[in-house]
Amino acid sequence: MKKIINNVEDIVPEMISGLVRTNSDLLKEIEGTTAVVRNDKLFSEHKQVGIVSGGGSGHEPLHAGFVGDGMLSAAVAGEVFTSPTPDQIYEAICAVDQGLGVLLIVKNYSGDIMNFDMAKEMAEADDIKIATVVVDDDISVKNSEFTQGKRGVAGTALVEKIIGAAARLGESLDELVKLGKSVVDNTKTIGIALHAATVPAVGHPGFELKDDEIEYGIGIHNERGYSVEKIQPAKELAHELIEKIIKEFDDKSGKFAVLINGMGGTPLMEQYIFANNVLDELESKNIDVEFSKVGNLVTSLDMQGISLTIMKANDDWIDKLKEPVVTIGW
Amino acid sequence: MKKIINNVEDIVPEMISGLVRTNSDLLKEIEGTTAVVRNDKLFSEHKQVGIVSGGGSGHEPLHAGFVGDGMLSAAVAGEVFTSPTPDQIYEAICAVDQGLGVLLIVKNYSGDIMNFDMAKEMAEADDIKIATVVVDDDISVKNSEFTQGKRGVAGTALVEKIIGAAARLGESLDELVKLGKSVVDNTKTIGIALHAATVPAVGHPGFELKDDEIEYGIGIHNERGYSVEKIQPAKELAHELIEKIIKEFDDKSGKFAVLINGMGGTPLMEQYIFANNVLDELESKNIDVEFSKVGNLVTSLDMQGISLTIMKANDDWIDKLKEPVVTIGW
Amino acid sequence: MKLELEQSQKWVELFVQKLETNKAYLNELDTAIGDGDHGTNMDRGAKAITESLSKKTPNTVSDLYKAVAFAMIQKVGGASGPLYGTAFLDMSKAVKTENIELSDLIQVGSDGIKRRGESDVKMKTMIDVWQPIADDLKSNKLDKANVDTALNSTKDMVATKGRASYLEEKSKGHLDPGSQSSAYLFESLVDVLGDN
Amino acid sequence: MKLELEQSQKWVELFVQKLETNKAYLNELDTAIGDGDHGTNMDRGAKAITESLSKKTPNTVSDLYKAVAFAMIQKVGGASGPLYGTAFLDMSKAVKTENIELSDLIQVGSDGIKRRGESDVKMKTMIDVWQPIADDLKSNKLDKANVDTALNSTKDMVATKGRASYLEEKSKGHLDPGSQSSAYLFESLVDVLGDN
Ligand SMILES: Nc1ncnc2c1ncn2[C@@H]1O[C@H](COP(=O)(O)OP(=O)(O)O)[C@@H](O)[C@H]1O
Ligand SMILES: Nc1ncnc2c1ncn2[C@@H]1O[C@H](COP(=O)(O)OP(=O)(O)O)[C@@H](O)[C@H]1O
Ligand SMILES: [Mg+2]
Ligand SMILES: [Mg+2]
Ligand SMILES: [Mg+2]
Ligand SMILES: [Mg+2]
Repeated sequence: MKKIINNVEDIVPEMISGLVRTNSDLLKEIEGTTAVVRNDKLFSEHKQVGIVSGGGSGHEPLHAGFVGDGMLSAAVAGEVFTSPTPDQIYEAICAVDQGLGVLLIVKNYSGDIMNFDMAKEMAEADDIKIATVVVDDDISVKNSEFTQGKRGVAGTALVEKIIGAAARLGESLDELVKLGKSVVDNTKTIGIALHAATVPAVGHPGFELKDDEIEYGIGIHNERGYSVEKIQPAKELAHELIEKIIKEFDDKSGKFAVLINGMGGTPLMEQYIFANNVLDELESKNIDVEFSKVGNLVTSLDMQGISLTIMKANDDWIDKLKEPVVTIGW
Repeated sequence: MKKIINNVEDIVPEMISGLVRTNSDLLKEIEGTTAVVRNDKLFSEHKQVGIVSGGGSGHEPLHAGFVGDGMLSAAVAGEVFTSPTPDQIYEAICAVDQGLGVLLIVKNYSGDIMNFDMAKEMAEADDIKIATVVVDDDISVKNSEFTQGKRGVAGTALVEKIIGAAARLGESLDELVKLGKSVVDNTKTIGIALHAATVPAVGHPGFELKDDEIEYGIGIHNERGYSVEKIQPAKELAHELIEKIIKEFDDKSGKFAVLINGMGGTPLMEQYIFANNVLDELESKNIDVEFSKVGNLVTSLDMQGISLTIMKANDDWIDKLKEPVVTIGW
Repeated sequence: MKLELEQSQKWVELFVQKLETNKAYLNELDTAIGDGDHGTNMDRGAKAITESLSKKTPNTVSDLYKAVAFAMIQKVGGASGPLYGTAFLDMSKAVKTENIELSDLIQVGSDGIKRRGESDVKMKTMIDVWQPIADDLKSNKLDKANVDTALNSTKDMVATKGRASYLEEKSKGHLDPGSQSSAYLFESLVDVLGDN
Repeated sequence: MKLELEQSQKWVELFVQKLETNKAYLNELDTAIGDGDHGTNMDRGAKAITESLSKKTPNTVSDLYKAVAFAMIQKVGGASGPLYGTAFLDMSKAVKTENIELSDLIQVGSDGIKRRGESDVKMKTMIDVWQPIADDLKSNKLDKANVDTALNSTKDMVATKGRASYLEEKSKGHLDPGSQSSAYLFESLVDVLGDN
């Protein structure tokens, strides 16, 4: 393993320190934690429901890169691929509550769910109004009541954008929960990997793929997918992923938003080529794409790969996706 | 080689198409070329000197990702790692000239110099006022009158930002040339690679490094550097690169700007850790860093590595670096 | 049968040692069907326990378990942090208020995990070690063979909770990492009881 | 000695063929001391020449060279595009106005490259093939051995122009890719002249 790091144990605090020091107009660290909170003037001037997200590190710019006016109020960074602890989440909740309550945006992993729940219980003991939106957009995993259910992956960025815009506009905690649930229900993602990520503490890639193989349906923590196949041209990949996703939508009329997300080790060049094929394929299916975005938003360390998110949206959500924000990573 | 592409020959046009289609508010393609030009309303409303840059593809978001209000007016994309042709550059010049002249920002490679020169000659024949700023910030290459001289690398992004801000403020072509030369003279970069890039038409990495080796002084086209050494902790890397760069500045007082640039395959996590060490090291040397930025700005396909740019700046340049812009990649 | 303070301390100490020794192996198990960090997580927890106990030596069994619980909750994160944390927190409360038998104590821990994880036996999680061990203790036949049996039973299960559940059928054939760390916990307990 | 239209067409045709056949080898040479694309660049140029000539058959030698020049300038990019493009553009102009000898024609091309590249002999560039070949033609002794000698002379040079110059001393020991493609050009010329 070759990485630009110091001690493996110091990765997260050092990363957060680098992030905050190079963006001090925008962010500050919450003392004694690896959580960051808005540091811009507007934050204290403009009262709104606080929006807190977080999770394991290694998905940068998610979540800390989305903290700023119009998106998240604070973000909590756990160890690499490991949910943050309840006490850190609790500190972030306290740092952003302005009396109007706090919404937690949580990706659907047992660790995240449990740690955010414990933090929620702590905040409730302080009489802070608090609610949770769970993101589970990864359709490569079956959603059964007997399992953990679907994972939260790249769609999380779109959910955070829409909720963040709505919160800035003054929507109440209850309204935001309703909005969030509805957005999550209409957001579907599927991802592929060309090369697995190397978790620093492990030291080698999470799984091996041959020189001509890709893995369909991977998660953002090196979770293996549903099948390993020979790599195909970008347009075939786009076709295949779109077929899988589009089946999930009963109603294919109306407006859609699309996110082409790089996994961290795949250059923008390939992401744009793939985006071009995705738009071609959706056009041929008469799907009306009103918003599209390309880039490394929800990554998995140095994983090479890409994910495609499609959201059935409405005018209001499209507007909220397009609203300008001041963040590092959107 | 595993890449998300279709035919190797179609990489650049497909990439540009994906870029433009997912950012149509901001950019449009210049017909019959792989050059892009601003497509926002302000572009036609606000008269200024046109700023055109370009070069080989594979460095995204440079240059097309920096087209927008406050930065570039147009960008010309050549084949992967290959200068664009004079006719394409000429089209971009014509598309942005509003009668106040056009400034070309060119990275110092013989191919780029020659092709931009030919385009300049074509534009002069049309009586377009035109001038060139050549960026050569890479200090790993000796600057001798007997050689090609230093290369243009990540510092180009900072040069484009400052010139773009000055052009928006109404500076004349002559003033911009003077400004550009002065900025370039004060901008120094050095880069390291952990893993070479794979040029799609070649199919394998440009050079091989062992599992514990890094290459110091690489260029952004897989050009090898000045030495191969064992990888060290991020803080030693920061120390070593800063020692090399800081020697180039006679006067270490005053204000400085810093860019920590990812080469394409290195995740943000490592970039922020490195940034943290860079700021520590500069602090210990009493260097006053007034602007810092971290991210994949000037990449080399899927190369794993990082570069460090330090600019001796003044208040005016720092302001120009901080001014908001509307681009995909800054 | 009950555990006194000194025995409990020994128990925790042995557990901490095993976690540190087997960090790489737990990561390996978690790499196969999870995200490869269970060893790292538990090792971080182990170090936090040691640090906490060295700062303040607990005077009661309840305080000891509480220190373990807080170390796990505050330093581990992931799934295992709140799960072990909840188990030991509930156990800490139980030994404080009641004069509780060891078998009942482990049952309290097991129930805590079930509550926090919304899980139960046969889902290929640490419950598949905790619950059988609680049962074995009730019938007074805990030994290392029992721990092994419980642990190995997870091998052929299909996971329906935790990360491994994403693999569906493919989760079969691998030990559950959280069950392995729980096996270390109960092997340590057997060692302590054997010392009697 | 002069080249008529038909011979010139044959010359260009052979050059195009050699570029297409040796794309991978030129890339390989450029990978060692450059950025690995010289074969790809020249192959793109070769295809552009073929396309241009198939669209409009030139009626004069000047038109032929102009078509080659425009194909190189418009489709190749990089360093080699403007260099070959300038050489052939200058040669196109020279055959139009003067009744020029072949040796002088190649000298015109060589001078064009020097002007465009601000370069000269001994800098480990294609000039180190063009200039010796122009000299050989002047003394009427061009054959494949001469081309080989010129090409091989670049091997031990230290590059001071083009990308290879970044490698300084380390550029020694490798053939210059642009010199290899120029060698193909002049081997093709020898073939055409041999046909006489
Ligand atoms: N809902 C749950 N109920 C009980 N145990 C669980 C649950 N989810 C996960 N586990 C246990 O946690 C272990 C994984 O822990 P760890 O790797 O530290 O956390 P993470 O899965 O967040 O990376 C699993 O092997 C399993 O035994
Ligand atoms: N200034 C120059 N003068 C003459 N020839 C040059 C010059 N710069 C480069 N070359 C030639 O161009 C060749 C490289 O061409 P190519 O690889 O196509 O372009 P690039 O270097 O832009 O990738 C070199 O091998 C050398 O022969
Ligand atoms: Mg984890
Ligand atoms: Mg090139
Ligand atoms: Mg795990
Ligand atoms: Mg080249």
